[in-house]
Amino acid sequence: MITQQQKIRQECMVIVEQKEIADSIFELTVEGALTEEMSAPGQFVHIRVADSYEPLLRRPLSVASIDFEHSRFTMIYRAEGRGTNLLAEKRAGDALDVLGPLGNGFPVDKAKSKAFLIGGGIGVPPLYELAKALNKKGIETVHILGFENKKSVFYEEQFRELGDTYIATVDGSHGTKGFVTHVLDRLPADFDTYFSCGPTPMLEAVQAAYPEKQGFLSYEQRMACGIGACFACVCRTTKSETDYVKVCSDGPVFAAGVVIS
Amino acid sequence: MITQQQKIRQECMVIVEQKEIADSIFELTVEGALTEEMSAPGQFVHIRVADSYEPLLRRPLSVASIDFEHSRFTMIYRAEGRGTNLLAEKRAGDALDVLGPLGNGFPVDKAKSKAFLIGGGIGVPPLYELAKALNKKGIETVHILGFENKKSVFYEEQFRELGDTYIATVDGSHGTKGFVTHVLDRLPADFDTYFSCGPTPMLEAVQAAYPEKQGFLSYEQRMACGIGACFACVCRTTKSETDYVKVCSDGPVFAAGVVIS
Amino acid sequence: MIDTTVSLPGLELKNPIIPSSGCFGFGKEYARLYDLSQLGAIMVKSTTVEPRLGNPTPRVAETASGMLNAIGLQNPGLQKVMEEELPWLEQYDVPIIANVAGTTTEDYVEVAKAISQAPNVHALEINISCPNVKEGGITFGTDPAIAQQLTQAVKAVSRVPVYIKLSPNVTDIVSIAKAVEAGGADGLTMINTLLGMRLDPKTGRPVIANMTGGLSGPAVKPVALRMVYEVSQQTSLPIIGMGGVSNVDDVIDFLSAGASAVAVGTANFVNPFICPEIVNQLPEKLQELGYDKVEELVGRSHRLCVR
Amino acid sequence: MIDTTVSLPGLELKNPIIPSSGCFGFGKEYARLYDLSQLGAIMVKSTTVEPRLGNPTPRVAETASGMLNAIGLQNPGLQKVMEEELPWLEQYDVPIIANVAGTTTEDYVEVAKAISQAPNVHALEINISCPNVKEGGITFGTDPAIAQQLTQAVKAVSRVPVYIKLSPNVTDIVSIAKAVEAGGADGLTMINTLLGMRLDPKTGRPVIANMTGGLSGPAVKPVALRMVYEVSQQTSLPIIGMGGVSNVDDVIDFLSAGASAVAVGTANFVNPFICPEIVNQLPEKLQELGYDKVEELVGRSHRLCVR
Ligand SMILES: Cc1cc2nc3c(=O)[nH]c(=O)nc-3n(C[C@H](O)[C@H](O)[C@H](O)COP(=O)(O)OP(=O)(O)OC[C@H]3O[C@@H](n4cnc5c(N)ncnc54)[C@H](O)[C@@H]3O)c2cc1C
Ligand SMILES: Cc1cc2nc3c(=O)[nH]c(=O)nc-3n(C[C@H](O)[C@H](O)[C@H](O)COP(=O)(O)OP(=O)(O)OC[C@H]3O[C@@H](n4cnc5c(N)ncnc54)[C@H](O)[C@@H]3O)c2cc1C
Ligand SMILES: Cc1cc2nc3c(=O)[nH]c(=O)nc-3n(C[C@H](O)[C@H](O)[C@H](O)COP(=O)(O)O)c2cc1C
Ligand SMILES: Cc1cc2nc3c(=O)[nH]c(=O)nc-3n(C[C@H](O)[C@H](O)[C@H](O)COP(=O)(O)O)c2cc1C
Ligand code: FES
Ligand code: FES
Repeated sequence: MITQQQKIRQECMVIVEQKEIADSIFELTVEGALTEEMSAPGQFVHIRVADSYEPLLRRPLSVASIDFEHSRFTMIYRAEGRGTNLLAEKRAGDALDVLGPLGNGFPVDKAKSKAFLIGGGIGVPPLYELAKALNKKGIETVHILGFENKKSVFYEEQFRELGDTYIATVDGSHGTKGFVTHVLDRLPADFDTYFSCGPTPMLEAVQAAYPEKQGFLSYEQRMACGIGACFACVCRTTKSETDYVKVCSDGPVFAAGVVIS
Repeated sequence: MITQQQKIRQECMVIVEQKEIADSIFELTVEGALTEEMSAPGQFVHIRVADSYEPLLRRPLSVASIDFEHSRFTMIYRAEGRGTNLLAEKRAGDALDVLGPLGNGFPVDKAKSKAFLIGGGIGVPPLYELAKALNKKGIETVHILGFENKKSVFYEEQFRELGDTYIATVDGSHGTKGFVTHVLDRLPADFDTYFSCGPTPMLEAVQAAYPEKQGFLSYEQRMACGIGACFACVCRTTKSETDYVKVCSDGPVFAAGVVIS
Repeated sequence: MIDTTVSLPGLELKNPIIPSSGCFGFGKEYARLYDLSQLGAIMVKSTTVEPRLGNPTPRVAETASGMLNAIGLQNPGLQKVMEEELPWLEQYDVPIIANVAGTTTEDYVEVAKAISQAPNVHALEINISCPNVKEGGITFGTDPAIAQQLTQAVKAVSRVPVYIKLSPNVTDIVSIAKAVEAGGADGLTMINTLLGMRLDPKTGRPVIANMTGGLSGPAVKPVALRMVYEVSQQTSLPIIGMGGVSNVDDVIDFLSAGASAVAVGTANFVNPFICPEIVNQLPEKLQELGYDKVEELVGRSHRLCVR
Repeated sequence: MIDTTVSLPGLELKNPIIPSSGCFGFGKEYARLYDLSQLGAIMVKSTTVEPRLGNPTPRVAETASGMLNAIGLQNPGLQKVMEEELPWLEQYDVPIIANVAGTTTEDYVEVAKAISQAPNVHALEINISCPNVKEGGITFGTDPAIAQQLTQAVKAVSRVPVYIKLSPNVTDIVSIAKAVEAGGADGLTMINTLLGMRLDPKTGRPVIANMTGGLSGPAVKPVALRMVYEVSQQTSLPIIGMGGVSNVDDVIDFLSAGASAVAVGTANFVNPFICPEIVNQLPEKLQELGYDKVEELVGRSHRLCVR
């Protein structure tokens, strides 16, 4: 794991834009000084969705793209439960209590010339900033993105602008029918590094598909503090019987083969 | 007490207007069919200020004026605690969950020719619709209204249009310095009926000032259900050792001399 | 067709939704809002031998996602309940669960004996757990031996099945449940309120005149659910679960945890139409979850979690 | 000048604000956010003899105005705490309250003896009330005799004053408090979490892998406040109060109810700067209320409510 001691801030940011970009999928852009602390694609922020005790806890959301010039960043999330549905009600101009940046992102430097970016559902967003960063370094990126169905697909065009992009949908309503692994089965493994974010079964399938490759995976766990203090989000590791990592502060990105999920 | 079996409705009403009319005092107008059920000045509604478990309970607010023609009514309230402060954040166009009309209002028919309307602070609002109703019946109304200070005075002009109006402020920054009783002391008791709403000590002082007069007072109690089911809001009465009333459903208006507060 | 009926000792319920005692008076107020015959049953206000005036006000206070109450069992007394309240309720096609309270065993026995004779009373709920009455009540609910004796005494006189209402303010609720089971109870209702307090930070004074009160509402749901889950696995008595139920998902949770039916208290104050709303939503929710009958859902969490 | 200092056995606090055990790790994470020397004291994570890996995940679940946790006392074990965590904290001018957990009396004694030697440990907090560990812990907190014995055993070996952390999951918390007082405790900390549960309504499965968890946050504050109010009147031990403290008014409430200082747990997760924020707001709040010293406020509710 990579430990970057960036400064964590809590800021009352301003919402610049919020829009529904796919079925229940929202793109939310906020502005504020906290943006300046961001150090790598794949970091996340911890959002307080209401100034109320209900819902009580913050919600972790990945950073999907950063606009340092305007001190803005964008998140993409699915309005699913109580908290994210409340978040979806917010409008441009509203204030948003954001804690971050949190965690360590994807190690952009590890890729050599070509990378596979493999994402599933709401695991896709952090891969977008990652794709931009890799492209900037001259690394070719291929994007393999899985969604439920056509209506839930987002950012296809944006990814296409950065490299070859393959879409899989569970019901086959767009792109390949099935999971990202169905796409991967048919692609030559002509990359040096893969990066992946999505549901745990997907991460496992991806790791199993490329046991010999260098890979980095972003994990999810239920969180409370988001900063490493509460031990809510631990995972065991393959290092030893007693070794563990905290997804929030040691992760959420880990090298393939490290985390036992 | 007067028992009117009007229909109680729960309605998602629309906010037509909300504005701050004095220091922390808001005037809120809503529109919807529930208005049609209103039967007397002095009734109240029970407002759910947020679609959240926190704050949990509804807030009782009196009806300050009714516009049957447009199916609208107006409340005036002080943003004080958690719930009323949240209410104050709402804007025109927002929905508002209203339960009502609740309770029995002022018995307009009991006044003969001249009435004193004596209000304190956030007890003033229901007297406005009452004053309109009495005037409509040709009854002269005199308004004696008490406030904290000049900044918290509201509706002075509106009351003046309906009859003689005297203002008292605790700090003397507007009108007579002191309480409404200081004004009453100097006014001839040339009325047949008084109506009063305000803090309990004020209600007691008013009753004590006019022991011989017919009077009707509107009481406040902490409420849960607002409809008479939970026994939160009971007061003993002078009728017997074991007699009691529920402010929400038997009141909030009671004849002078009935309620032990 | 989704089958929402529930069969419990003394109670053939159309559906498992029951307004809880003390939150629904004797039904009159809610009858102005909707037809009470839609309800599974009604748990009426605790009844004592003599009329009770209850505690001084304020009697309620709001807390985070909950409320405190210290009504103090205000009720018109056995005679008036028998002569006025219960007969009035006969116009509705809904079984009544009469809630019995008292400060001595004799009190409970007297009320139970009389009230169980009322034609529309199909079951008794024995409130051994009211935290708001100084002279007693609570001790019955916190000591297994006393709870057992009281159960036996009430069972001996009741014409209808007896449900004991358990207090959550105990170290080991399972031991109380087992004791009342041994005492012959036909079922359990749980939970009553958690003893709590709110102060006014300005003055330091308790907001509730009685100083402490019973905590109810969504805040207590996790505690209630845990207790239903534990007790339902360790006794064979049917449970009417309650504590914070505010929507149809909460009903599903209590059934999953092992309750056979569910009572709704505080939520009536927030939304007075909540009970019929849940009744209407329940069939669709069951269908969504792939169940045909309410009873299939009862205790599904036990089967899922084998430690 | 407002005096926010508090004097307690072993503890001279700059102010009464203390992050609670398990919600603040060993301080490292929050030290990235602010200077820990601002705090009254720090209650560090429960320490056991051996390192513990804790429970499977998910370990936390949100509830209405609260949360459940079943971390399972994950900690690096006594040796690492002594060699790394506590020495690291020495750079801050803040007294440490070391939290001691275990499953047998011997465990508690071993940890207490060693950890009380650490130069910056000014007091021990004995966690006899963790609801999330199967093998024990909780029984120590629910049985007065066992609690008393454990207190004696720990007192016999501790170099610093001993505070016993009480469980709210009991019928009679006063009896436990009195027992640990008789056992020689120097103070009490209360409350630990209420045992609760959350289910997923879709599947019926508990959200927390451990099935049940400890409820904390604003939802439990009324229960905590009531317990502090009761216990503070019936023992002479100083109390560090906690349970849902989220703002400066909550601090006032706990002090009013009889706590001498206040711990903040769950609120750190909602606002990681909450402790220093409250520390800064406290003097003004006291002034507003007309008090010059924190200590004057302690137990003011007792004096106001004479039953
Ligand atoms: C590091 C990280 C990055 C994430 N990035 C994104 C993202 O970019 N876009 C996106 O849509 N989602 C993302 N998620 C998942 C997102 O946090 C959850 O969907 C969200 O918390 C659900 O909240 P809710 O209010 O909708 O659900 P509720 O059911 O109301 O949530 C209840 C509680 O469970 C937690 N929870 C529920 N689902 C999850 C989950 N999948 N992961 C972690 N906690 C959960 C909530 O945070 C909350 O504490 C991320 C999660 C993590 C851990
Ligand atoms: C019949 C009736 C009519 C009322 N009409 C008006 C009105 O027209 N304008 C107005 O400004 N106020 C009115 N009030 C008072 C108003 O209900 C309270 O100011 C309001 O409930 C406070 O809520 P909060 O969220 O600001 O305070 P919080 O402190 O957050 O309230 C906490 C709880 O206490 C209750 N509560 C607090 N203060 C009072 C109070 N004075 N009376 C009853 N319950 C209280 C709240 O309803 C809530 O349940 C009326 C009260 C009653 C009973
Ligand atoms: C205002 C109020 C009054 C209550 N009165 C009684 C009562 O008289 N008898 C009783 O057994 N329970 C009484 N209860 C407890 C409820 O029946 C129920 O057990 C408890 O409130 C938990 O459910 P809830 O969270 O849905 O309210 C009362 C609760 C409230 C809120
Ligand atoms: C995530 C979490 C972990 C906790 N771990 C411990 C612990 O290790 N030892 C302990 O004594 N208490 C532990 N507690 C209990 C808290 O210290 C505190 O007693 C409780 O949470 C009530 O306070 P709060 O409502 O402010 O959180 C923990 C609480 C939480 C929420
Ligand atoms: S969420 Fe608290 S340690 Fe990761
Ligand atoms: S508020 Fe429930 S009876 Fe009046």
